[in-house]
Amino acid sequence: MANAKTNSEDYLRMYRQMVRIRTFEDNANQLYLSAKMPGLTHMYSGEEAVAVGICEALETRDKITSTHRGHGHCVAKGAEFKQMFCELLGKEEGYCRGKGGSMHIADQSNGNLGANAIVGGSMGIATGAAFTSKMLGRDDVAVCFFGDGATAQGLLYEVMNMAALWHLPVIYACENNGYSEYTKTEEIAAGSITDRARAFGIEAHQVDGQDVLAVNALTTDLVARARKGEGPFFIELMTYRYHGHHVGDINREYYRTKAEEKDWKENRDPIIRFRAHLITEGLATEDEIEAMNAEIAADAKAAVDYALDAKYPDQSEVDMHVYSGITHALA
Amino acid sequence: MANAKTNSEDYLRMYRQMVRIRTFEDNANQLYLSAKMPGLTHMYSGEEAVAVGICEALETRDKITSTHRGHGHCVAKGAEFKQMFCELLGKEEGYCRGKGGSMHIADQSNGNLGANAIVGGSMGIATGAAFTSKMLGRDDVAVCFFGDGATAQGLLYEVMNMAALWHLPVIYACENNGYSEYTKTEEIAAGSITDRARAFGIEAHQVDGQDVLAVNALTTDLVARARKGEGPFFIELMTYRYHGHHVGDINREYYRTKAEEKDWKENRDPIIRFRAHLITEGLATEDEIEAMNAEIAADAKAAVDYALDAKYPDQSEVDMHVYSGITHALA
Amino acid sequence: MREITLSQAVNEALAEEMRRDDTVFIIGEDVAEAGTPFKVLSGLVEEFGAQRVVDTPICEPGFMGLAVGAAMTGTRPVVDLMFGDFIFLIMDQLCNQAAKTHYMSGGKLSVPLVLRTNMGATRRSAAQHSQSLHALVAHIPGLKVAMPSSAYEAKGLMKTAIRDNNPVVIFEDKLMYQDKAPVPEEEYLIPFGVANIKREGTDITLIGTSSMVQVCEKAADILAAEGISAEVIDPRTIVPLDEATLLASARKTSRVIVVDEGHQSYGVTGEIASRINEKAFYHLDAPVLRMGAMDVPIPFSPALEDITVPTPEGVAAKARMLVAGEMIDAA
Amino acid sequence: MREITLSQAVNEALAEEMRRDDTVFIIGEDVAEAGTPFKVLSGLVEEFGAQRVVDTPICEPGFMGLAVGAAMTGTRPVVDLMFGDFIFLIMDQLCNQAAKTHYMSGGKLSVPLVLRTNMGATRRSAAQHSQSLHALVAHIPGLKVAMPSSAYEAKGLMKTAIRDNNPVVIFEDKLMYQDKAPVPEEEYLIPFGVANIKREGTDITLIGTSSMVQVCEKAADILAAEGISAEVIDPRTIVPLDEATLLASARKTSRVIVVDEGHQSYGVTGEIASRINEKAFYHLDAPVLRMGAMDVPIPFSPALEDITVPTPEGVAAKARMLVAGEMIDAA
Ligand SMILES: Cc1ncc(C[n+]2csc(CCOP(=O)(O)OP(=O)(O)O)c2C)c(N)n1
Ligand SMILES: Cc1ncc(C[n+]2csc(CCOP(=O)(O)OP(=O)(O)O)c2C)c(N)n1
Ligand SMILES: [Mg+2]
Ligand SMILES: [Mg+2]
Repeated sequence: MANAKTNSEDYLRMYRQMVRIRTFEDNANQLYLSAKMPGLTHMYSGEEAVAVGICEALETRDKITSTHRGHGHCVAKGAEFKQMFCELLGKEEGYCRGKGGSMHIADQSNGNLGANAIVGGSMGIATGAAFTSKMLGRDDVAVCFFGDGATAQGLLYEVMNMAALWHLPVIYACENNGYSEYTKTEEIAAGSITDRARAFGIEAHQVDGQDVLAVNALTTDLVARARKGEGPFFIELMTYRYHGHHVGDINREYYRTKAEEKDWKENRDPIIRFRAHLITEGLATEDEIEAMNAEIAADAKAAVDYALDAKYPDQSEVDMHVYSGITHALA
Repeated sequence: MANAKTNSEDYLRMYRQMVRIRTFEDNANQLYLSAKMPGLTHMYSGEEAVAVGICEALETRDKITSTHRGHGHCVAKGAEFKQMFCELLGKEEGYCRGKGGSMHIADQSNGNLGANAIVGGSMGIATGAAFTSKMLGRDDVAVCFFGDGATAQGLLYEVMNMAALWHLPVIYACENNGYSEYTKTEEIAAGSITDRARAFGIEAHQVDGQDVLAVNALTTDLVARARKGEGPFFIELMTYRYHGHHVGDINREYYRTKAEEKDWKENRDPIIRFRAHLITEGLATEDEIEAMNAEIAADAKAAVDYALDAKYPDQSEVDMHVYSGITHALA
Repeated sequence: MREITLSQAVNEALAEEMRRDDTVFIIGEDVAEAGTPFKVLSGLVEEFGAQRVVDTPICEPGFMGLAVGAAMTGTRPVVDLMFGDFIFLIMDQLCNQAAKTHYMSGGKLSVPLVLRTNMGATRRSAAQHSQSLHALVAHIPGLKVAMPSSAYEAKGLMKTAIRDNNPVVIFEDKLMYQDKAPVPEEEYLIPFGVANIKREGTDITLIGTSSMVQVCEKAADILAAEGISAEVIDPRTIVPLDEATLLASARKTSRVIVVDEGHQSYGVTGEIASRINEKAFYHLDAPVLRMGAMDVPIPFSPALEDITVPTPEGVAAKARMLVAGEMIDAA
Repeated sequence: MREITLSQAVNEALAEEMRRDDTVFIIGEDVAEAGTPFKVLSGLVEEFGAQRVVDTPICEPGFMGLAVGAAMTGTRPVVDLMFGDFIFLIMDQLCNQAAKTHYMSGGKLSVPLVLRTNMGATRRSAAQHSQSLHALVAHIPGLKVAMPSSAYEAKGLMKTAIRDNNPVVIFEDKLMYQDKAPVPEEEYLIPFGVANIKREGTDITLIGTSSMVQVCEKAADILAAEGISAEVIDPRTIVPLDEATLLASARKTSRVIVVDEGHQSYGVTGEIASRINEKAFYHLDAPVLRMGAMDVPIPFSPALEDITVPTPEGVAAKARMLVAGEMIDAA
């Protein structure tokens, strides 16, 4: 699994994972629009090649930390639709028993240490996971996902400094989707993002985040080197989010044009591009792809239906899990 | 005043200020050793050319922010011995009525916004002073002093980003004295300090911090450019502290050798070097210099004696100045 | 009188003060064109320009620090912190710098700064976007803390805060932004440290902060129907606290409940209850009771979240018990 | 029994737990060769090596974040925060991340981490190095908070903390590091949530935390000489709090003073006093009184600093008043 994907099975798996993310998000968006989902959520649609290209270069034992825009990372690292939708709806069978929700979804079983509602909040956590790996003599690596906006947080430079000094097996993956909420990246980031990492002595790369093969090839190489103690590394992935900042951000022409959105969706979509590649290279037929898409859509629908009917946690859970080892904190 | 110093009056003033700092510190150290000073303090001795070279390039209206090692900045920006010693001894006539002490000494009248006991704590403050200048259409600049150790604080990168985006008239002056407390700089700083500033699009320079003329010439140029809106700038000043991290750090061979200290003191001392220059260039005679030194020593002694006899603030001051506009907060 | 929303009230207060004083400016994330995610600041950048309504990168410690320095040098920043939960990120700049500068400088430096942020759960925003953290700042001498309970207070307290020469933190309840209340067209200010008796009563005193004032009023309605006369008091600022008004009411009714949306333990309710116990003890027929948010991180699941905060029914139930003399716990 | 200093007790606890469990490590500034400025950790790096006694750059948020991630993935970090005042810098990682991870993940992730830091004024260290900030963390669900009052407690509580699967914050009084107390050679642990009755008494209960236990004991001596019998209780942990022991004593003596070195307002004393008032009200002959540090930033000047904290004489005076029934304030 940890070699850059070269055979059709791996390619199809990458394609499948990208479609699973897009499908998950379309359903989540529908749940919001139909007022069936509590709160707000941030869609990953458009950025699928980033999460999938990276996570397919990882093993289950490798760790990731995710962001407020975290569904894509969660799916890509191996999570199931059912527990994910249950979590988004605050149900007991969710990955976090409904306590975390979209912004805190975590999947311990697959090494996803969790989404984070504090921008940049998980940079230390990922670096710490890499520290554990090194200290305990393991060879797993940690990938820290964060956005272009998060590069403004000083924490990044603090942990990059330590990671560089101590050669920690961590990869900082900056998803540059051009916007930090309602503001263009160039208005909030001076100089060069990759140069910032390089100034700390960290090897940094920029890659087309819409090209899953490029992302995967680069990451596979860096992961292998990180396992050998050559880390840390930094990757800036150029990508785009299709939806608003969150599902409620509908009228957004004051900060970006429809034309720009259209261009990315039509000309740089990672799924369309990779699908074309699969067909051209003869790795799949149109029919096979359509069948896969349909199967994923059916999976998602079943998971949504299940989650809608699933039960909420019992009220007695409210003071459970405040402390490990104490069943009810307020008893 | 804001042109690089070229005439003998200015040169002698720079020399005088350096000696004043050294003399102040020698007296402060004696106060500590003779148990007459409450608490601990951090000596600036050895780094005089940094504070003086920079502050002599500033006008009174320009602002500085200082550090835990702040006596040098305070003297260089124009403060008087008497109020400084009173502050160090916790007396009412101190610059801060004895409430701040060494680590918080400030001198509002000369634009010194204060020492800071939080490493890196004043980086935002200096940047904010520059913001005020720009927002109110003034032309004063702000200089932010901090150590090599402080470059590990993420706050630096946050404020450099904003300063660069908004072209603020601030100069980040990193006093690299080779140590962060009891640790060598190379063990706590990965990569290159100046490159970190450059990565944010900030023009950065490295200069010999023991050469007051080099420091002054560079700063004078940058200040002039900052006034015109060409800031921010970054300077890394290579220097050395002669004493321990603080006055109580006496046995320090476990982290640095006596030979290293000797080398800096004998071969790179900023005062010895500049004194030799003044003599060689015929700007002063040995006698004139000795007379100046003696006068400064006498000034310091008088200030120390005054401060030792001065009165403590009345106990009723304890709840004054908690809030502006409220005489006694606990009344 | 016309009715406007709390959001409009804040907007008006800011606009009026910005017109009145050129040194007032707003700084924060997406405060300009976007007008914040809650749209509280809409229209301000259009009137005052980008120099005075300043969009920052996502670096809360950085822009808070910048604001402290700006305030020290002649401006009056209004810092916009998007969620009250992010106050953890700026505690150093707020509590070590802003709060202490006036005192540490012996009254020479001032920090006339307003930090606007929010609080309040039940918005399905989970543990990192739902906290009510005002107790933390209320504990730090040098800060003033205002908690508007309606549009009327939001406007009057904001105007007072901007003119105050001290750092003031204002917590707006994010669930109340769309709530309307009568707000005069003419200018008014609400002084700090003056509680508001929202409703007079004789049997029990209900003290509520922020949105808990409404909760107390609704509880008072329920109680009124049962023949119990509840006095409802809104302290409006918790620092300074109008002890005299609270004590007078406690002495009159002999029974008190303090209701606040921060976590109950080590929070605001303990302080207010203690002051009343200490100074009105011999007038009390029953212990002062407290109701805060449950001592658990705020859960995402609606089924759990709703039971973590005080409700009118809950307050009424406790009040009924107190009035009936049923305080088994206190036995 | 042998007597050792509090500093040695902490050192022994760490050494024993590090021998017992290979996943325990220490991280912080100058913790290795320097053994911290207070020399508490001397000798540990020699025994356990630099991989387990890790010197960091000066980046408190960064290494705290790293520790959270390390704890989540299989190690047990003991974070060394040089001064308690720096806790403001790490509040986000401590309170938004460490404290909430177990809950937000529905119990799937844990953060077995110890944060060792200090508290205590009268060391002439001024406003940013003298605070006692334990109330802030006690307010946040998910954290446990221990406050050792002697070498004995320092060792036993530290060992319990390291084995706890939750984030625990331990505040050591920095003025007590050289204080000796009897400490058994054999291993022992002190359970959390179990108060220690330091001295039995019948007329009044004095509850003290950390060094205030000694203050209360000395006050009890003064009172004993006057024929007043004071019971002195040390809660040892404020989260969890041993309410039962405190209530039993309050019911017995009918009079209580709570003494703590944090600022009085919105702090620890209000919580403890309120719980006693609530649950032992009908047994009390007088209001529960509180004595905290004065609500002012800690001044540098010795003339002012000494009057900001509770003293044995001050506590005895209040106790005398309570016992004599002179509570004019409460009238
Ligand atoms: C500390 C903090 N500040 C602000 C926010 C509000 N916020 C949430 S997402 C976001 C923008 C993040 O931009 P970026 O890092 O580029 O990620 P993207 O949303 O583009 O994926 C902001 C400002 C937050 N959640 N946390
Ligand atoms: C936030 C914070 N962390 C740690 C300290 C303790 N401390 C005081 S000075 C210092 C070293 C600073 O090194 P550097 O910035 O190089 O300045 P120098 O002392 O060499 O002038 C440290 C760690 C502090 N005061 N503040
Ligand atoms: Mg982005
Ligand atoms: Mg240094």
